[in-house]
Amino acid sequence: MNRFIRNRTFPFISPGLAVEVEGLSKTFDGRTVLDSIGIAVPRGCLTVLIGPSGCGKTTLLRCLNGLDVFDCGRVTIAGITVERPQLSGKRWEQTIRAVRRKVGIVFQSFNLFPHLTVLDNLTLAPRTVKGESREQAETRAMELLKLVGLADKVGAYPDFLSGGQQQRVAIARALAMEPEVILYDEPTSAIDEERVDEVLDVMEALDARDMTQVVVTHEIAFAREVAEHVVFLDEGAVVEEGPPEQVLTDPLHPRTRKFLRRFLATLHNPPPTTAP
Amino acid sequence: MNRFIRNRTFPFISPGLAVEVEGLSKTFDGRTVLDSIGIAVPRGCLTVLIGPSGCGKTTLLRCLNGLDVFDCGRVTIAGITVERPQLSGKRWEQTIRAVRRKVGIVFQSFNLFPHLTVLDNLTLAPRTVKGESREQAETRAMELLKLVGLADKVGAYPDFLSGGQQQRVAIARALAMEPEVILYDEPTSAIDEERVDEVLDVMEALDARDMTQVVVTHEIAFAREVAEHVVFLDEGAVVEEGPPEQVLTDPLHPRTRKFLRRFLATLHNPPPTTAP
Amino acid sequence: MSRLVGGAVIALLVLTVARSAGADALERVRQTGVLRWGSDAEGGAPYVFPDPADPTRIIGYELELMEHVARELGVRAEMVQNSWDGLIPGLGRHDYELAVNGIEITADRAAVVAFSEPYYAATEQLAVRRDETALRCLGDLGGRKVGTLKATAAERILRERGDLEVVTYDSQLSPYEDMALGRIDAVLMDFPIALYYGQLNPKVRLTDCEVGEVLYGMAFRQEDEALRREVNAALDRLQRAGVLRQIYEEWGLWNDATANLLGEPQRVLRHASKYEAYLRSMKQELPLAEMVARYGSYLPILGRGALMTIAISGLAMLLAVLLGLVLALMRMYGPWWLRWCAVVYIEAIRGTPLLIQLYLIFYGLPNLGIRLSPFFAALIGLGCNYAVYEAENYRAGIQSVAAAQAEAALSLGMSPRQAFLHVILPQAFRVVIPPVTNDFIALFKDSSLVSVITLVELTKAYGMLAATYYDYIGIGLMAAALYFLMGYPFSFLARRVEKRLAKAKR
Amino acid sequence: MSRLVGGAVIALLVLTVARSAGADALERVRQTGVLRWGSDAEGGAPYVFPDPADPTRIIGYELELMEHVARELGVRAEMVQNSWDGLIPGLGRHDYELAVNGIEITADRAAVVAFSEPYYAATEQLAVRRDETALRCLGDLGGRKVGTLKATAAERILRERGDLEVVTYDSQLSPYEDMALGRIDAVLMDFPIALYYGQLNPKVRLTDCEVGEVLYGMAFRQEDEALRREVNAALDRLQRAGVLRQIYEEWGLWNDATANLLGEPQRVLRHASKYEAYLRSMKQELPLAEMVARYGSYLPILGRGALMTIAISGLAMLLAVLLGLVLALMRMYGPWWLRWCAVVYIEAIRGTPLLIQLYLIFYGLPNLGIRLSPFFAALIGLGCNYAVYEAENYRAGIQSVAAAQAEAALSLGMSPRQAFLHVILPQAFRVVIPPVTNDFIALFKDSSLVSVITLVELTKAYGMLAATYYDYIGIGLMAAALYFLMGYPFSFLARRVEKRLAKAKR
Ligand SMILES: Nc1ncnc2c1ncn2[C@@H]1O[C@H](COP(=O)(O)OP(=O)(O)OP(=O)(O)O)[C@@H](O)[C@H]1O
Ligand SMILES: Nc1ncnc2c1ncn2[C@@H]1O[C@H](COP(=O)(O)OP(=O)(O)OP(=O)(O)O)[C@@H](O)[C@H]1O
Ligand SMILES: [Mg+2]
Ligand SMILES: [Mg+2]
Repeated sequence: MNRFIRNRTFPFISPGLAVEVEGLSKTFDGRTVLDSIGIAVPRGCLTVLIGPSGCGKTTLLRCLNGLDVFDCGRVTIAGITVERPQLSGKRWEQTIRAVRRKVGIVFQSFNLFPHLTVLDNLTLAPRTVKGESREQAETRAMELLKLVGLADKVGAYPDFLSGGQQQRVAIARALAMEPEVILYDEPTSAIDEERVDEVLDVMEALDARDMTQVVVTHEIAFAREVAEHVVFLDEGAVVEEGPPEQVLTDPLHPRTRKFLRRFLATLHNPPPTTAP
Repeated sequence: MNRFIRNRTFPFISPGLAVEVEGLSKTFDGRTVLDSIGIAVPRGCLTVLIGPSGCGKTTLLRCLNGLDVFDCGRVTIAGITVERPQLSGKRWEQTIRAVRRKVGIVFQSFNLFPHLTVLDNLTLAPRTVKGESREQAETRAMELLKLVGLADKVGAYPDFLSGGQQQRVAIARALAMEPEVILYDEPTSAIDEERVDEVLDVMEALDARDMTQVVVTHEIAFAREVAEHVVFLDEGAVVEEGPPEQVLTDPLHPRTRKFLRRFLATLHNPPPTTAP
Repeated sequence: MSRLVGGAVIALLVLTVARSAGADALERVRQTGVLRWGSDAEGGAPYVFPDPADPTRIIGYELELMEHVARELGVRAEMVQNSWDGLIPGLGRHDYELAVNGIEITADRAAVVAFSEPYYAATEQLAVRRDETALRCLGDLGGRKVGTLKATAAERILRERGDLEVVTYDSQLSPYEDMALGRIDAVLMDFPIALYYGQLNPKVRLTDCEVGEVLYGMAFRQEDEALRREVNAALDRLQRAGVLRQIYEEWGLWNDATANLLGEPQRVLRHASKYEAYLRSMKQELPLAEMVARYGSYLPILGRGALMTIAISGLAMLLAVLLGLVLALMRMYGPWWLRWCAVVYIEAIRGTPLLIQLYLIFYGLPNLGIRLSPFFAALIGLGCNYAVYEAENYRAGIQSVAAAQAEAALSLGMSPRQAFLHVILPQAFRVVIPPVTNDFIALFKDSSLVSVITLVELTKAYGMLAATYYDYIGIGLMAAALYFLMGYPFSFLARRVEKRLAKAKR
Repeated sequence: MSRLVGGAVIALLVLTVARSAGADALERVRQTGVLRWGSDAEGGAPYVFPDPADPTRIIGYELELMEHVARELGVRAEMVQNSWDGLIPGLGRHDYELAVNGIEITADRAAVVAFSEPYYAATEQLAVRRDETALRCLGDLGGRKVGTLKATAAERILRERGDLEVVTYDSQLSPYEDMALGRIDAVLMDFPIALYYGQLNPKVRLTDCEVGEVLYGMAFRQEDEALRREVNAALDRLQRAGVLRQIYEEWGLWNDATANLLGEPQRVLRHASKYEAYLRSMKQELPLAEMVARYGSYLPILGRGALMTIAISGLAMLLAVLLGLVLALMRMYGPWWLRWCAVVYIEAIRGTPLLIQLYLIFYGLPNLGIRLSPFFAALIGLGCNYAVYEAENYRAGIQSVAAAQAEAALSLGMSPRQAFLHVILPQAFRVVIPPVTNDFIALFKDSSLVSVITLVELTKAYGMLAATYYDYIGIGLMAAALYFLMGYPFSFLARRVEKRLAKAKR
């Protein structure tokens, strides 16, 4: 029951890949965290990354927009190719900056700007980076805030928002830059059942507009709903990938099975229910 | 399939209440956030708080251990009664301090001590507050870290941990003080399917030891598994409470129904599955 | 260390004065049509001083004298204020062409500068208490205490006679007051001072005992032969035209010594109109109302001084803030060599005292051909010095902002510059307010040092007024109040801003 | 402002000296068995100075003299070092019972202190260049330049004769060097100085022209009649026993003036052993090796000075850090009145210059019966001053730590104190390192001010040595190096610590 199937503009005939990762490796002081990862995300497709805690999901996202610098491998994202170690120094900086203008990210820990109101959090980047006028930026900001159900918090400071409210502001802030690709790290970690719908609506809308989205999540149910493509990472390596109905409901790889054990269990003997 | 039913020492015959909240109200600069809340949590019982984002869950927890000062009402927790506005100033401080020694909390945003290693994060409080010896504190710390599967991160600094790792450290830190009551704010927000088991195991173990636990979560599936008692908050007021199988599977109150809509849906027409 | 070095530096600088060459002064005066002469209005009456009747006006017999001299040369006279000790070094900076302020012609001064013909001769005048009718002259003072100014001819004269106790003072007023209070028995001072400061005190009697004699001369750079000759000629003409005599008479300064000097009859022709005006405006016991009014009349001068202090402190702080920011950035994000430069600059500046830096900039740089106006010298001296402290403060503040903030900004496509400007800096700002406030207030304090380089800021203005009205306490309090009024709003403002910014914090 | 106030304060303090009462000094000396006398080893040879042969030893004819005097009184002599200008104020502080350092008996000094009978008479000795065989005495110097020390009898004498140019100096050495270089033509100085500083210079010839005469006396507090009488008696006995004569002869100081003063034959009996020893150790042109060795021999003294600087700066910083912390806490968490106190203290201290604060503590407090040892006075002065700046720095650092951290700590049951100690402070620490480093280095610099209150720290030690060997550059560089060696490790350490703490940051 993937709400996206309905309006899926079949990704595999859509013009080429939005994100292509080849042999990407990353070590933190000696410890290998990502081990020659290879991923291909078609344009306009919503891909979900799942995997055990500490397997490298966040690091992978951070590598995609250059917050972490991977050691070697090639990443092509939003039409720009970053190849390491060839690319480095000034040239790397410039390239990565171009990438960041087209790739948005929603952090697991939100990282809102505490000294700015919600509204300014959303308008700062469009105005400084894109040189938009205040009006322009603010109107879009307001739309986005409505979209995530926070129209009433425009003037509030992040410190005074609840967890879920902060997370939604973070999502809106990323969208405000109208990126081609957007990376979410646990976008629903603080968002409740009800609100999740709103987030889903947002993703759906973006998907309809052919935006490429990469979502890291640990909520399989959620994954199952949004994913058009699922990648399962473990210990920094891709273990299995494919369409959700396959990877999530009957995975081939034993490691994946083990990881999904509980979810599959609920799936195959649903809880007792009293009729509605 | 609530794993706790099995070993549930029936809470309602267990000796009295561990947490009792009466007419608790809290306003933030004029806006009422909690509106004469009344809750009773039997000793040794695991209670789950659910409710839409911004409904006051976190604030309620913060009121229970005095991080936020509620305006009026009475809270009896771990045998200590805090009545506002009667209690205030120095006396309030002393009382609340006694409360805090018996009540642990796991923050939605972890709030680990960035200048201390994981191990020191766990041992600081026991050593300073309880005056435990280094050995004593460290042995327990190691046990707890094993429990949450982070034995290998003892020496790491929080900044270098993944989201899930940080969250598990936060849980361990709270447990290190061996509280009578423990409050979790979204304890699984960053923890994946697999690890959730470990967290469940922890809660189970504690429950077995008759520890009183209050869990704020937005993951209904999770709630359903752990809850012995469920409270549904909306707009700062208790809408409905009762045993999970009742509140979560066929709630009486329309607002609850609406909130649980999606969950109930999944529940009543489970996703298509291919046989294992 | 510092102080010794300081001494060395200053000595050196003063020595260089004589050497430092310059275009012919006379030429310059002719071209510019202005004769700039240095003097210190803190020196007091009757030389050059704020008019007691209207302290915003500077008057004095030497002022009139110089105006006539200038007219003789066919140019306009322009007085340049400088601290008395700085008058001769100031010549070396070519801030003015000559220094005129009751400067005694002495051998050791003549070693460094060239003097005009003496334009006035003063005897040393003995003053005693009214009641001491017995005391006529030094001879009657055996074993008594006699006061005078430090390092003057009078002091030397008194010391020669071993038979009396000499007590020396820094200000013209105090000796007369101490005498009135009976602490000392007599005061020996240059005639003009005795007349203008002694006479005023009802308890004081000027005896007609005159001893010794000093000659006042105008000090020129030794190389400025031509100009000196011209001025001497002018003085000569003025004397023959009787102008000198008129001036001295109107100021009540005509005395035998000067008469002999100028070779004129001793008897006085005119009555001392200006001296009497001075006495009137000083003598009168003021009713409270007018007393207040008088204090009011100080405000313009003190105010102007305060403005100078504010202007310098403010601009210097601005410079410090900006330069400090640059230094901090160099030190934090620059390549190794920039970082290295920053560290060296920081260590060097914070290792040497401000006063030395000021002297070097003001008296030292001219030898390298860099002649900064006093204002800029002060500005740069204070600014560059404080920049160092700001730099370190900022570094602290910036480092206190979580790295995640920068990441968030960058990942929105901002350039490092934008991220710094819009995200890091505003958050660091809050952290650095207290230390920066520290420094700004310290700067207000230190800015009083700039009076050594000819600027009249609040402290100097206070000194000038106090010397005119002998009112160190009253005017002192006013000055203190002004300092407070300058500094406090700032710390107040700082507190307010802190509060405002705190609004964003839970 | 500050500077004027400063003048006032110091004047006031010096005046109070005479008044400040005290137990009978003689009694105290008898009880303690110690006769403390004040002197300045920077004054130079032959009075009291570091032995050129072994600069760690202080020697001088006045030192020997005082040892004999003490023996006569049946007690032990103990020299107390103080800056020359501070010698007389120091009496008022009862730091020592008398001051002995070639102090001329003059009327104005006699106004504040009581002098012993003169113990030595010096004539003013004229020195000229060897080649100037024509110059015999002042008479031959018409119009020439003659150098001497500022504010001495010699200067007065020279000024009396209008016929020559007087050039005054601050150090005993420079006039002779300037003469050797031809900048001046003759030098007139007290005989001992001429002998010890003039004689050394091969280009200099001491004429046998002696003019004027000054008497050296020991300065006592005016109330210490008894002690003074005793000392006079002792001097008398020593003179009759021929001890004075012996001392003066050994030091080569025996002269007619003193002979007459003591009423003894003028011819010299002994040969000037000590003077010659002095000449030997000064004259010899050293080969490099020994030159190095000599510089090495300065190290102990400079080293001791440096240790003092370190001790004071270190302890003062400690005080500042702790007191600052208290102030910061008062200001941030205290009830309104505590907060208010803190703010007032902060505003007051950072509003007034350190020097004044030192003078007040050292010379002012005794009038209130609080007599701090120089070391403690310095410590408290510096510490309390810098505490203010630390306080504001800490406030900044503490506020930069997120509130959530405190919450986390409290919710673990920690007391506010514990939370602050174990969670807030360590994180604030990292932020405040740079500004605190700023201050510690500034403090090293400012600590040289404490030499005004009798402490011999590095700067003072440098001054003493430089005055003995006339080597301002070489020794100056050594001192500078030492300052660097003191300051740099600290900023280095600071950088290291910063790095270490940064490890915890992503
Ligand atoms: N310090 C504060 N000042 C003002 N308003 C606050 C403050 N903290 C929370 N609020 C507001 O109070 C309401 C309840 O906040 P709370 O954090 O308790 O919600 P919550 O139930 O935890 O939501 P979530 O599930 O998203 O965490 C929110 O609307 C929030 O904006
Ligand atoms: N800056 C760093 N330095 C060193 N090790 C790091 C750093 N960041 C992450 N790691 C380690 O790299 C591994 C992967 O971290 P990452 O945050 O990518 O995991 P994750 O998949 O996001 O886990 P979670 O789902 O819990 O967020 C973890 O073991 C973590 O401890
Ligand atoms: Mg992660
Ligand atoms: Mg919450």
